[in-house]
Amino acid sequence: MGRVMEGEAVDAATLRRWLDVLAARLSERADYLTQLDAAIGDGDHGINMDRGFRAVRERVLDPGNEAPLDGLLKGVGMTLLSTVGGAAGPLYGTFFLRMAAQAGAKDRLPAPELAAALAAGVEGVRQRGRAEPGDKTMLDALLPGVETLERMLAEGRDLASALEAAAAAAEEGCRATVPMVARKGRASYLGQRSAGHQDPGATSSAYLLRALAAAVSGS
Amino acid sequence: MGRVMEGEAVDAATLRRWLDVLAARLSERADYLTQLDAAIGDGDHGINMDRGFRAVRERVLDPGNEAPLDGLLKGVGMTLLSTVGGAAGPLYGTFFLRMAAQAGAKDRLPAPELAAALAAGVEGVRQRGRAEPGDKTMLDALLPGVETLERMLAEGRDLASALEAAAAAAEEGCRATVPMVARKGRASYLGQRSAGHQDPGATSSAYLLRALAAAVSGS
Amino acid sequence: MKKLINAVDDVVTEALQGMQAAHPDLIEIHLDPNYVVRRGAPVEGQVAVVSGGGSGHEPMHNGYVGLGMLSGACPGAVFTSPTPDQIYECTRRVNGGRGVVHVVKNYTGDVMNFELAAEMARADGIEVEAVVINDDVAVQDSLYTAGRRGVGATVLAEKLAGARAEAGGSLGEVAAVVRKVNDNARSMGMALTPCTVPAAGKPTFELGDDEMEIGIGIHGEPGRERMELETADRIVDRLMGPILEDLPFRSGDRVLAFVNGMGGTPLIELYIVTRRVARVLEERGLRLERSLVGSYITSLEMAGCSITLLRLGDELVRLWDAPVHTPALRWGV
Amino acid sequence: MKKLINAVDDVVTEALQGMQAAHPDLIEIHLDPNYVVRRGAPVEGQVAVVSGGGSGHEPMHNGYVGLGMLSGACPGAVFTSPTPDQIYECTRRVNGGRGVVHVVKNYTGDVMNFELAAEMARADGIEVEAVVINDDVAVQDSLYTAGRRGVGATVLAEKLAGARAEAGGSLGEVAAVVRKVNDNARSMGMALTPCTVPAAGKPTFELGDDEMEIGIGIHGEPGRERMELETADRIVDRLMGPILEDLPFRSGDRVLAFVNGMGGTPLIELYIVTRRVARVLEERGLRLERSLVGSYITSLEMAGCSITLLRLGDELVRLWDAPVHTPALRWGV
Ligand SMILES: Nc1ncnc2c1ncn2[C@@H]1O[C@H](COP(=O)(O)OP(=O)(O)O)[C@@H](O)[C@H]1O
Ligand SMILES: Nc1ncnc2c1ncn2[C@@H]1O[C@H](COP(=O)(O)OP(=O)(O)O)[C@@H](O)[C@H]1O
Ligand SMILES: [Mg+2]
Ligand SMILES: [Mg+2]
Ligand SMILES: [Mg+2]
Ligand SMILES: [Mg+2]
Repeated sequence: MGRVMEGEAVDAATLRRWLDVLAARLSERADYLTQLDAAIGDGDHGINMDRGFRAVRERVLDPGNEAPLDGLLKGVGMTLLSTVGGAAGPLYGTFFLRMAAQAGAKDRLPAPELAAALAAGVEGVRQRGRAEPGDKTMLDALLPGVETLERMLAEGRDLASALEAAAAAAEEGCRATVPMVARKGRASYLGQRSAGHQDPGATSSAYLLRALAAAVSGS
Repeated sequence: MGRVMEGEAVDAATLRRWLDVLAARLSERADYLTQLDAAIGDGDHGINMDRGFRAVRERVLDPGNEAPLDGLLKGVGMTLLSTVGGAAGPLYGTFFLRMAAQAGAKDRLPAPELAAALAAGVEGVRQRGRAEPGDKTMLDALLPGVETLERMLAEGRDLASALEAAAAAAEEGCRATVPMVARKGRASYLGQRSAGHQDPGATSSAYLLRALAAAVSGS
Repeated sequence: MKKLINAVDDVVTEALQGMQAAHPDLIEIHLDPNYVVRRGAPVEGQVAVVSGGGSGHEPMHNGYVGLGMLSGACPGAVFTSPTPDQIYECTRRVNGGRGVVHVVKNYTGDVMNFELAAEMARADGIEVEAVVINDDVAVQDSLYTAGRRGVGATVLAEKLAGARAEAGGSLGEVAAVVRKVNDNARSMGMALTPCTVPAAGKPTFELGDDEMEIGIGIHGEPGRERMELETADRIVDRLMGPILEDLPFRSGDRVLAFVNGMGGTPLIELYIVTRRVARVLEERGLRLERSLVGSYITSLEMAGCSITLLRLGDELVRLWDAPVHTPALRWGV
Repeated sequence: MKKLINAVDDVVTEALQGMQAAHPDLIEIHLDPNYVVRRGAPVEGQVAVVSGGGSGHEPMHNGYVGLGMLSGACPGAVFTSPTPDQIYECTRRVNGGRGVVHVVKNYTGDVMNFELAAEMARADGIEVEAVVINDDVAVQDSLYTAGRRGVGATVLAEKLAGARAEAGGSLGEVAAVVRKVNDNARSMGMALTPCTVPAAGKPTFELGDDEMEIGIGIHGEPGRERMELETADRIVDRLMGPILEDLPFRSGDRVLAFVNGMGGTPLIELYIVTRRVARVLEERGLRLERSLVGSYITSLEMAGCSITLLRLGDELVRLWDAPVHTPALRWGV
């Protein structure tokens, strides 16, 4: 694994690739996410995410859209807010809106600022949903993911390998939701019966970081 | 097969045995009749007949009921009218009421008069339902059954063997309804699709004559 | 069989008891024989309207008892027409001295049982006029058969005749409204799933996962044709075709569209059906003057729908808009 | 999956179009974003009441838009809460200058989406007061969880708050009615069969032929417990127990009993349920003051029922009896 490269940064094109990879992944895994949600929720998470990211593709990833980096992220946030609905809509919508606000008007986002933008997004999810780690939600994938990213970058790792580790941490966090008893969201209605199932939102969150890693390493 | 016996007749006890055998048979075959009705009707003929004859057992065949022969038949008619419902209720109700009227106030019904009473019942069914032979209804069992009975008695046969032949004719008439296209009752709504199924009412009518044969030959 | 019931033999009685508990201000029930009358019946000096039929079609008929609709209703066993004694007693009970109209759906059993009851009531000096409803275009009409079934038009006839009675109409006038509705209404239905009569315990017919029945009645009986499942729009077109041709409805006619659920159909689907019905009417130049969308004449838990179109003149519009206050239909009061 | 639909993506839009065709006198629909408002909205000088939620619960909420009930409703995708832009636009559209009450069912998604919409509306200078409904006693209540779901009480709150708004109540007064209903109502539901979200294509859970789910919500989510099917009376007792204990209701209390079908339950079964509900109330010395029986807050074609009890005082009785004119609830007008 390499060391941090001076001036390493992502641009709008990389973010677009990220969103594209993520949209494809969500569409591919829509049935699976919906199945996970059917077990402990209402069986729509895959449908919701796929609907939202199909809209992102149409409205934001349109080649004619020349929005700058933060405009891109804001567009994603607004699109998710107005098309996903349910719990995931406001949460992922807030995630991207906060990312955009933190990123600011720049052409390129240096690695630490990308991490800070992701962290701001996660903080937005936490505030909006008032969940804590261990509540069996998307936070259980996002938090360890972004913390790992920040730590690796602080340790001087290059962005691609730091994101690779972050995605792995998110996936581990996602798997760790299996034994948890949900305290937030629809799954909490099941009480103890929610244990033994993987959280759908944590799963889509792990896809989110995995897609970012793929987009950056492929660049 | 014997020749007609001088003074051969049925009494109230024989009729009670008839009704009892018939009630048992209908209860035993309720599911089957209902299945037949489900194929070309609304799937209740067995339920209806069983409900009616359970009521006959309770209200008319009660050992405390010392009604004379025609009172007995009238009681059956009234009971069926008020408990069976559907098409079968008024038809079988009318059958027994007309039988009672034709039989009149007697202690014993000589064989020809029994046949006349049955024929009056069948005529009642025909008038009430305005059906013709070949319409795929109970008439297609009742008519050949009672005609056979009358013919056999006229030929000098004894009652038991005449009734045996009548029951067999009713059963044959019943089987003959299979290829018919219904023109009366619920099965007529199916048009050509009603062909290929045995008529439920013709089936219960065949049970009626078979039970009478059994009750008389067992006496 | 999965049902919210206690015992198959108690279904009808217990449902009546539940209705009584829910609507003490509207109806009075009588058990053994079973019938439901408008609270405070008879209404002296008013023609009474009585209907009845097998249970399992709720809210029809019990749910239509009350001001401006039925004076009394006689529920039979599930899908089995009521018996003459029920109808006779109910008729006596609601007779307000100006006679009783019997609204009878055209099924052999219903017709015969109502006939017997009318004979009994007439023997008591009660004037009874029976009108038979036969609006189901799925059934081939013919002089030599039992003829067409009575389906959706029954609900409309009960509402409209009840309004005429409430307005002081004579026996002949109220019966004439029923006949007018029957003459001007046509219906057809379809099923996505069968239903299960409690006492039978299994479905009245079987349908594959990809199949539907077109031209079903309301008793769980099989329909005219079994075919592959289609889109809602195609299904509506299949039902509307025979309905529109049969009367026939003509461009410029005003119609009431009644989109009915068979009992297990969610309302959201009925509105998808309604959308297409409205478009077809528009294409044909027919004016959608009034509508009724919901599960009003059902077959237990059957999924599916029926469509009824009624051609309306000013009189029927006025009667439709007149106040009605029953457990299942209410407006203007 | 057997449904009367055209394409899974068009279900909500086409149903709205069908509603518009059926009820042009009552509602106006807006597509993209989707919402339904009372015809002629806004009513100047009147507080507006807005609700919304996933589709698939029809007639809730769209069917409750009209005089004396909701000013506007925002339907999300099936079982998915609506988005902030829908709610925001609807809120702007119905605001008559005296503010808007949001009636929000307690689901994470609904709460967050309504919160965002309220923030947007407030930024435009519109007064918004949101009240969350959480009446489902099947869910363990706790400070550390999402809390109880909002179910049957929502329908009652919409009716009663709408009546208060129609009578000229202030924003605070109308919101207070919603809170009062929520404080005095408790519900619990059960399912005999699951339901299928059109876009998912298969049932949200599986139930054996002999099984039922007790304590289900309205989104096809599994319930508190799966158990062997029982009689209607035993099932009612299972639902009534937790409801009665939770408030708690006390002997002498007057109650409104709301017996609700989940969408695929025939009315005849709901009345059998009602019968037992009335008996239990009687045993407990509670007075059945008003009742509502029917499929009013549903889960697509799910078979099953829910029971809601609302403790009534004079104010709520008066508001309940006040005129209402919507596609799904109508009286007094
Ligand atoms: N309060 C919350 N904070 C963070 N995430 C949450 C919260 N509530 C729910 N979630 C996430 O949302 C996911 C469900 O999303 P989705 O199925 O689209 O919405 P809904 O539950 O409204 O149907 C859950 O799996 C969980 O990860
Ligand atoms: N008009 C008629 N004349 C004679 N028999 C008839 C007539 N209509 C129907 N039936 C008989 O009634 C039987 C059906 O009885 P049942 O199922 O009890 O009543 P329903 O058809 O009302 O459900 C048919 O199988 C047929 O034999
Ligand atoms: Mg979900
Ligand atoms: Mg039958
Ligand atoms: Mg029948
Ligand atoms: Mg959802």
